Amino acid sequence: MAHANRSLKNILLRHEVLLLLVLGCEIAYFLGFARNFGTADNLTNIIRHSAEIGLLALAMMPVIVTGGIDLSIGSLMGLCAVLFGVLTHDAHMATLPAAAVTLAVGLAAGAFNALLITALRLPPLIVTLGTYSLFRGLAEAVTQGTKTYRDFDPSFLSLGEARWLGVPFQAWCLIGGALFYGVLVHATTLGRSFRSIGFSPEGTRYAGISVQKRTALPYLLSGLVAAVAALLFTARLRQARADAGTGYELLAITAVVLGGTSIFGGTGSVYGTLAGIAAIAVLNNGIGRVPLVLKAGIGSELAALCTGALLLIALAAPGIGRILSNLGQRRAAGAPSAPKLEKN
Amino acid sequence: MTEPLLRLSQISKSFGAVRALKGVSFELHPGEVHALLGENGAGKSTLIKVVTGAHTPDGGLLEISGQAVHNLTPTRAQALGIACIYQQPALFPDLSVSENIGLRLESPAVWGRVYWRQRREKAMSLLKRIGADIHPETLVNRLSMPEQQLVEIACALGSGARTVIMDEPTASLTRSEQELLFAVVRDLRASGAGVVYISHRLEEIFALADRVTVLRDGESICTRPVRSDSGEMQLSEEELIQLMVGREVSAIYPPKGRSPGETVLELKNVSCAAGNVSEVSLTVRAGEVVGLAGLVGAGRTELARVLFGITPADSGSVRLNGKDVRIQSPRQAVELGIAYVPEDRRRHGVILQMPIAQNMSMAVHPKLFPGKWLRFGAEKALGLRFIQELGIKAYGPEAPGGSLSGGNQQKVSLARWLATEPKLLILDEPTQGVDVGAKSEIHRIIRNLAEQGLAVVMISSDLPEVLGMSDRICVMRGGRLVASLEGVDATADSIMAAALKAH
Amino acid sequence: MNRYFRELSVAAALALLLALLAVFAPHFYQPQPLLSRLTAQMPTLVLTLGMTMVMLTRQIDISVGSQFGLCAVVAGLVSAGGHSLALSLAAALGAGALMGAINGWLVAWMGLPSIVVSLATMVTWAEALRLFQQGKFINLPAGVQWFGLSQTAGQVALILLGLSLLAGLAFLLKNRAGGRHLYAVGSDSEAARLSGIHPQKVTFGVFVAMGLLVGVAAVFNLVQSPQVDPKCGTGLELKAVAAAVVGGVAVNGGRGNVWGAFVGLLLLATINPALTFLHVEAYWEKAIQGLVILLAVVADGLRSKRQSP
Amino acid sequence: MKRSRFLVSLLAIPSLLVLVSCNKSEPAAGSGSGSPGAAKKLTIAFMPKSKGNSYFVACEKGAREAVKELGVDLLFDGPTNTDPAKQNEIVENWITLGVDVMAVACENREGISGALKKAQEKGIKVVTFDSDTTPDARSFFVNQATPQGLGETLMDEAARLCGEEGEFAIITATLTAANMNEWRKHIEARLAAKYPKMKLVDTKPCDDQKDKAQQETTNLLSANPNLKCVMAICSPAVPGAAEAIKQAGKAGVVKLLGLGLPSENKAYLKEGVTQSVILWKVADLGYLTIQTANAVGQGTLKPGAKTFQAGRLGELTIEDTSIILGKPFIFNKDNVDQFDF
Repeated sequence: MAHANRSLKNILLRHEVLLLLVLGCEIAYFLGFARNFGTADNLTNIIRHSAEIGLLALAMMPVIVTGGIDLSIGSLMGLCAVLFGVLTHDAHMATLPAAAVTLAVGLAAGAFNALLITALRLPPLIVTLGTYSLFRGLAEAVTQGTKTYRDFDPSFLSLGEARWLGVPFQAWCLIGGALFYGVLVHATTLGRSFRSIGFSPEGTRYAGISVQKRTALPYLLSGLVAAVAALLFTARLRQARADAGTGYELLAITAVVLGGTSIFGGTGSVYGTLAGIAAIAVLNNGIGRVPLVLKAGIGSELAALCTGALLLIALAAPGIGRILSNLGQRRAAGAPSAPKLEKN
Repeated sequence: MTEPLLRLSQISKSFGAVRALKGVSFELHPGEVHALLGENGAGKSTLIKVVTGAHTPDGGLLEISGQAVHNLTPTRAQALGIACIYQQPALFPDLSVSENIGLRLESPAVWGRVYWRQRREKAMSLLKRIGADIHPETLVNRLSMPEQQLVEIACALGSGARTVIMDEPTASLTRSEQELLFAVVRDLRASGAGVVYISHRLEEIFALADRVTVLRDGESICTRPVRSDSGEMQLSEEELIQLMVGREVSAIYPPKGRSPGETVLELKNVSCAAGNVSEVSLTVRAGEVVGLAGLVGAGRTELARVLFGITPADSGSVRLNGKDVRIQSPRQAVELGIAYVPEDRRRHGVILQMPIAQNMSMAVHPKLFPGKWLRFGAEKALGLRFIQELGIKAYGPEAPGGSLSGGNQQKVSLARWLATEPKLLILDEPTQGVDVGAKSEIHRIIRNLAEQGLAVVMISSDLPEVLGMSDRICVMRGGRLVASLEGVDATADSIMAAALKAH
Repeated sequence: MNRYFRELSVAAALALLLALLAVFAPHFYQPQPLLSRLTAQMPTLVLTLGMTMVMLTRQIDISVGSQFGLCAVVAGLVSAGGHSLALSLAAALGAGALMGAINGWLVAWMGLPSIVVSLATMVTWAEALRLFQQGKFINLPAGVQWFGLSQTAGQVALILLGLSLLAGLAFLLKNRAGGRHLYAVGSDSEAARLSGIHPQKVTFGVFVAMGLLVGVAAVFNLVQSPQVDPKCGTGLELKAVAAAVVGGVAVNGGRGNVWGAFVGLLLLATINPALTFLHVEAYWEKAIQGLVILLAVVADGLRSKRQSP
Repeated sequence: MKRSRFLVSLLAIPSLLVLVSCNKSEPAAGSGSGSPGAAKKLTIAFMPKSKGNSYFVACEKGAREAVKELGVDLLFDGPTNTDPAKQNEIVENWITLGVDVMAVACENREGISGALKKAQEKGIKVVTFDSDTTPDARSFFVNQATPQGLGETLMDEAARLCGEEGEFAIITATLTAANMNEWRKHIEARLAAKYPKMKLVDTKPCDDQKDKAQQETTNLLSANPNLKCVMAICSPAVPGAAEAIKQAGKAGVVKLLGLGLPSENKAYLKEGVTQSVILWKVADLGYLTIQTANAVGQGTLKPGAKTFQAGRLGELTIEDTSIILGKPFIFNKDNVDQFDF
C-alpha cells in the first residue's frame, strides 16, 4: 500500500501539482481573454501588489506547519505601520533607526504570542484572536484612531516604486523571504522539527527536541515579517494608518491552505505557498480584465468570490476523488463506508 | 448443543491493496473463554472490528446467535450483545467516568433523556463489581492509564453483553487488578457469556482460556482446546508459539551476559513530587541489564521520566559516569547520553506520519546535521543501516512509520536511540503489544547492546521477560525502590512479594 | 465548584464591571436603555449558542457573520414582499440550514478542517451578497418591527425568546442524549464512534443547527428595526467565538457550556457601553476587548498548568 | 525527493524574474494613444471608495446615465471595503489595462497620488470626485462640497436645531476613515469658533453598520442625559441613530442630523425622529464626473477654464481646478418626497 503512494498517478494528483495546473489554466485563460494581462508592467503590478500578503503567507506557513495559527499578523502590521509613523514623525527619528525599532517591536509582539502559546500552552487560535484585537486596538489608541502619518523620507518612499535589475523592490523582498523560508523549512533541522511538532508535539519532545523553543520560532518570525510587511506597505502607500493590513491574516491563511499546507499541521511547503499566492494574485488581477467582467463592473467582488470558490474546490477535490473511488469500491463490496473524521 | 454466540465463516477484508483477512473462521460458544492468538498484523484487530461493526467485511458470513447479520454497525453490535474492551481505552477524556459509562451503555437516541442519578449509581455499582476505587464523577483525563482500562472493563460489563471481547486487557493493569479482571472473566463464563480473549501473555491464556484460535497472516490456522475433558493441558507454550510464527523459536530468552563493568548511573535519594518518585537510590553498571519490576503506578515509568528530564527531579543526586548532573529536559538527557524508549510507542515513540529514516534521525539532529543543515544522504544511510541491523520490515527508509507493524515500529523507536550511541538505555515496556517473533528479536538486540557495554534499564510488567532478561531486578512500590534481587533470589514469587508487600 | 470555576470567574468579572458602573455611572441602570441594550445582544446571543455547540464538537464556524447577512437579507426581502413574519422566518431558517448543510457536508463527510471550510464559505457568501444587494438597505413594512407589538412588549418578548432558547439549549445539551453526543464527539470522535454515536451525523447536524440558529438570529435582528442593513453580519463571527472562549468553551472540544458562553457574551457586550458611560475614548475599545480575551485564556492556562503535573 | 522539489522551486524564481525583465519592452496597448481634439470613443474608468455602498451605487447610476448619453466605454471597479491599498492596486491595474481617463474617489489623499501621477505620466487623464487627491495628481476635481463647507454646514445645522447651546455627539464610520476625520476636524473648528455654548461630548465609530450605530446611540443617550443632538456623519449611521432615538422615546427631544440618502431616512424624517439629512444629489455627482472625464479626455476641457457645460446640469462654474456641483441639499420632512435616491 505504501508503495502505491509513490506511483505516478499519485504524484500527479498531489495538491501542489494540481494547483500549478490551476495556475497554468488561469494564466492561459487570462492571456487569451483578459485585456493586456501578459504585459511586463502588469506582471510587475501583480508582484508589487502581492508582496505584503505573500510575505505574511510565507510567515504563516511554518506556523501552520507546527499545528498553530497566527491571526494577529494583519493587526500587527497596522500597529507596526503606526509605530513607524510615530517614530519618524512624533519622535523625529531617522528612517533607518525607526525601521530597526519597528522590526524589533514586531519581533517582540511575535515573542508575546510565542510566550503565551508555548510557556502557558494556550491554544494559538485563541491567543492570537486576543492579540488580533489587542494589536489593532493599540494601533488605534496610539493614533487615537484618526491620525494618518504622511510625508515620509523620499528615499524610503522610493522603495515603493524602486526596481533593481528591472525587477521591483517588492519582488526582491518576496524572493528573499521565499529563500529564507525555503531554506528554513526544507533544509534545516528547525524546519524538520516544525513538521514533527505539527504531527506530534509529544512525540517530538520524547525525541529530545525542545518543542517549546522550536514552536516559538515561527511566531517570532511572523512578528518580524509583519513588521517588514508594514514597512513595505507604508513605502508603497506613502502613508501609515491604524487600519493597515486589515483582513490580511485571512488572505494569508487562504494562500497557505490553497498551497497545500495542512491546517492540522505537519505538511506544507514554501513552493506550494508561493503557488497559492500566485493563484490568488493572478486571479485577482486577471478577472478584472476579462471584457465581460469589465463591462459589468464587478471585478473585485467576482475576484473575491472566485478566491473563496477556488479554496472550496481545492479543499474538496481530494475528497471528491476519494468519494468517486469509494463509489467504485462500494459497488464491488456492496457496503457503505465513510471517511474518518480527522482529529488533531 | 447450544447455538454459538458468534460464528464467522470465511470472513475477508481488504484495505486498498492489503488483504488483512483472507477467510477467517471462528466460533464462540456460551460459557467459554476463547483465546485469539497471533502475531501483530495477523489480523486480530481487524477481526475484532468486524465483529463490533467498526469494519464491514468484504466477504464471508457473520452470524450472531445463529442469525446471519449484514451491515453491522457499532450500535447494532451493541444491541446484539457484543461488547469490546479495546487495547487503547476508547474513552472521552473531557467527560466524567459515569458519563463515559453512560454514553457507552445507553441507546444513542438523540432526544432520549439523560438520567444523571441513575448513571452515577450504575457507574458506582459497576466499578465496585470490578473492585476499582474510582469516583464516578472524576474526569477521565485525570485517571491513569490502568484506571482508564478499568473504566473500559466496567463499560463492557455494564452492557450486559453475552459476547465480551477483550483486546490485551491486562497490558497496563497491575497484578491485583489483573486478578480482579480474571475473576470477572470467570464470572462471565459462569453466567453463560462468551469471552474472546486476546493477549500476548501465554500464561494468561493457559490460566483462563478454554479454547485457542491461532491467526497467521489473515488466516485462521487452527482452533484447539487448551485442556482435555479431564483437565489436562493439551497445549504447550512452544507449540502455540510455533503455530503463531509458523516456525520454530528455539530459545525464548538469550543467555545472560558476563560480569558488568564500571558504574554508569548512580542515583542517590532522587525524589520528584510531581512524578510520584521518592528517595530512589540505584546503581547501573555498563554491560548490565537492570530489570525494573513493580505494579503499574509503582513509579517505574515516572522514574524513567525523571531520568530523561521530562519531569525533572526535585531533590537527590544523579551521577552519570562519575559526574554529578542535573537533568532538566529531554534535550539535556540526550546530550548526556541517556536514551529512553518510551512505553507509548504510537504517541511518544514514533511519529507515524513521518518516514522511518526521519524518525530515526530525530534524536541525533546535532550530530548528523552539523550546523542545522539537513543532509538527506546521511539520513538515508542511517535509515538503511538500522533497517538492516535490526531487521526492520519496511519497503525503505521513506516508508511512513504508521505503515509498519507494531514490532517494527518498536524497532524504529529503538533505532532512534541506538543512533545516539547512548551510555544508558532506558527501555519502557519494550515488548508490549509486540508479537512473539519480534519480541525475541528485540530481546536478542537488548542483550547484544549490553554485551557491547551499554547500561540498560528495562521496565517491564511481563514477569517472565524481567526474569529472563535482567542481570539484576529492582522492584518499585509506591514510588520507592523496595528490593534489589539478583541470581537465585530473583524469582517470580520474590518479585511479586516485594511489589505487593504492605508497609 | 471547581468544575464551574471558569464560568464563575467570568461572572465575577462581569459583576465587578457592573459594580464599577453602579458606583461611577449609576445612570447605566435606567430600565429602558438597559432593555434596549440587552435586546440588541439577542441576535449575537443566538449566534453564540450555535458557536458553542460547534466548538463543543471540536469545530469552528467563522462563516456565521456572512450567513447572518445573507439570512437577514433573505428574510428582509420576504417581509418587504408583504409576506408574513412566519414566512420570512421560514425563509431565513431555510437559507441558514442550507448554508449550514454545505459547511457541515464539507466538514463531516469530506473530512475537511472546519476553519478552512468556513473561511472559504465566509468569503463566498459575503461577496455573493454584495454582488446581489449592492449594499442597499431593505425597508420593511410597518408590522414587522417588534412583531407588531408595542416597543417594550416587543423587546421583552424578544429577550424572553432569546433566554428561553438559551435555557432550552442548555437543557438539551445537559439532559438529552443528543446534547451529550456533542460533548462525546468533541472529546474523542473515535471513541464516540465505538459507542455507537455517528460522529459525521453529529457534526453535520451541529452545522445545520448552527445555520438554523443563524436564521433565528437574523429574524431577531429583523424585528428590531424597520430596515435591514446587508452589512449587519460583519464581524459577528469573532464576537460569537470570543464570547464562547471567554465563557470557557474549549477550542479543542468537549468542554464548556452555553451558560458560560452567555456570561462571556454579557461581559464582552458590557465593555463597550461601559467605556461610553465611564467616558473613556472609543479608540481603546478594541485593545480592551483583546486584553479581556487574553486575560481569560491566560488565567485558564495558569490554572490548568498549576493543576496538571 | 524533498530536496529535488526544493531545487525546482529555487529554479522557478529566477525564471519568473527572466519573464519579468524580458517582457519589459512590450507596450501597454491602447493607453494614451488618442490625440486631443479628435472626438473618439473614450474608455473611462470610474472608481468609488468602496463598492456595495448605497451612496456609490447611486453615484454609479448617474455615471451610467452620462455614459449612455456620451457613448463612452465605462469601467467600474473599486475595493469591496474601504481599503486604500486596494485602490492603488486598481489604479495601477488600469494603467496597464489601457484606459483613457480615470475618475477616482480617493480614500487616501496622499497614498493614491503616486499611482495617479504614474497614470498621468502614461498619458492617462485623471479626474477625481467625491474626495480629492493632491492637486498635482489630477487635472480636475469634481467637488460636491468641500470638507470645510460640509463640516460647517453640519455644525451650523446642528446649532440651529438645538438653539446654539447644549451637548452633542458624533457617530462616524470608523476611527480611521480619512474623509470623515477631515469633516470632524472642520466641525470641531467651527464649534470652537462660533458656538461656545455647545459641547461635543463623545465620538463613536459604528463600523459602517446600522445596528452598531443604533447600539452606540442608545449608549450615548443614556450615558449623557443632557444630550441635545446627535450628528451621524456616515450614511448607515443616520437610520441607526434614528431608531435608537425613537426607541429611547426621545424623538424630537434629541435632534438628529446626518449625511445620508433620502430613501433610507424618509420614514424617520416623516415621523419627526430625524430632523435634517444633508446630501448633494449623488446621481448628479456621478453624472458630472463622467461628463468632466469625457471633456478632459476629448481635450475640450482644459486647465484654466472658468466654466463647464455639463450636459443636463447646464453650465457650472470652475473654481481653480474644482468643478462645483452645487451646494448640498438639506432634506427634511417637507421636501424629502421630491428625491428618489
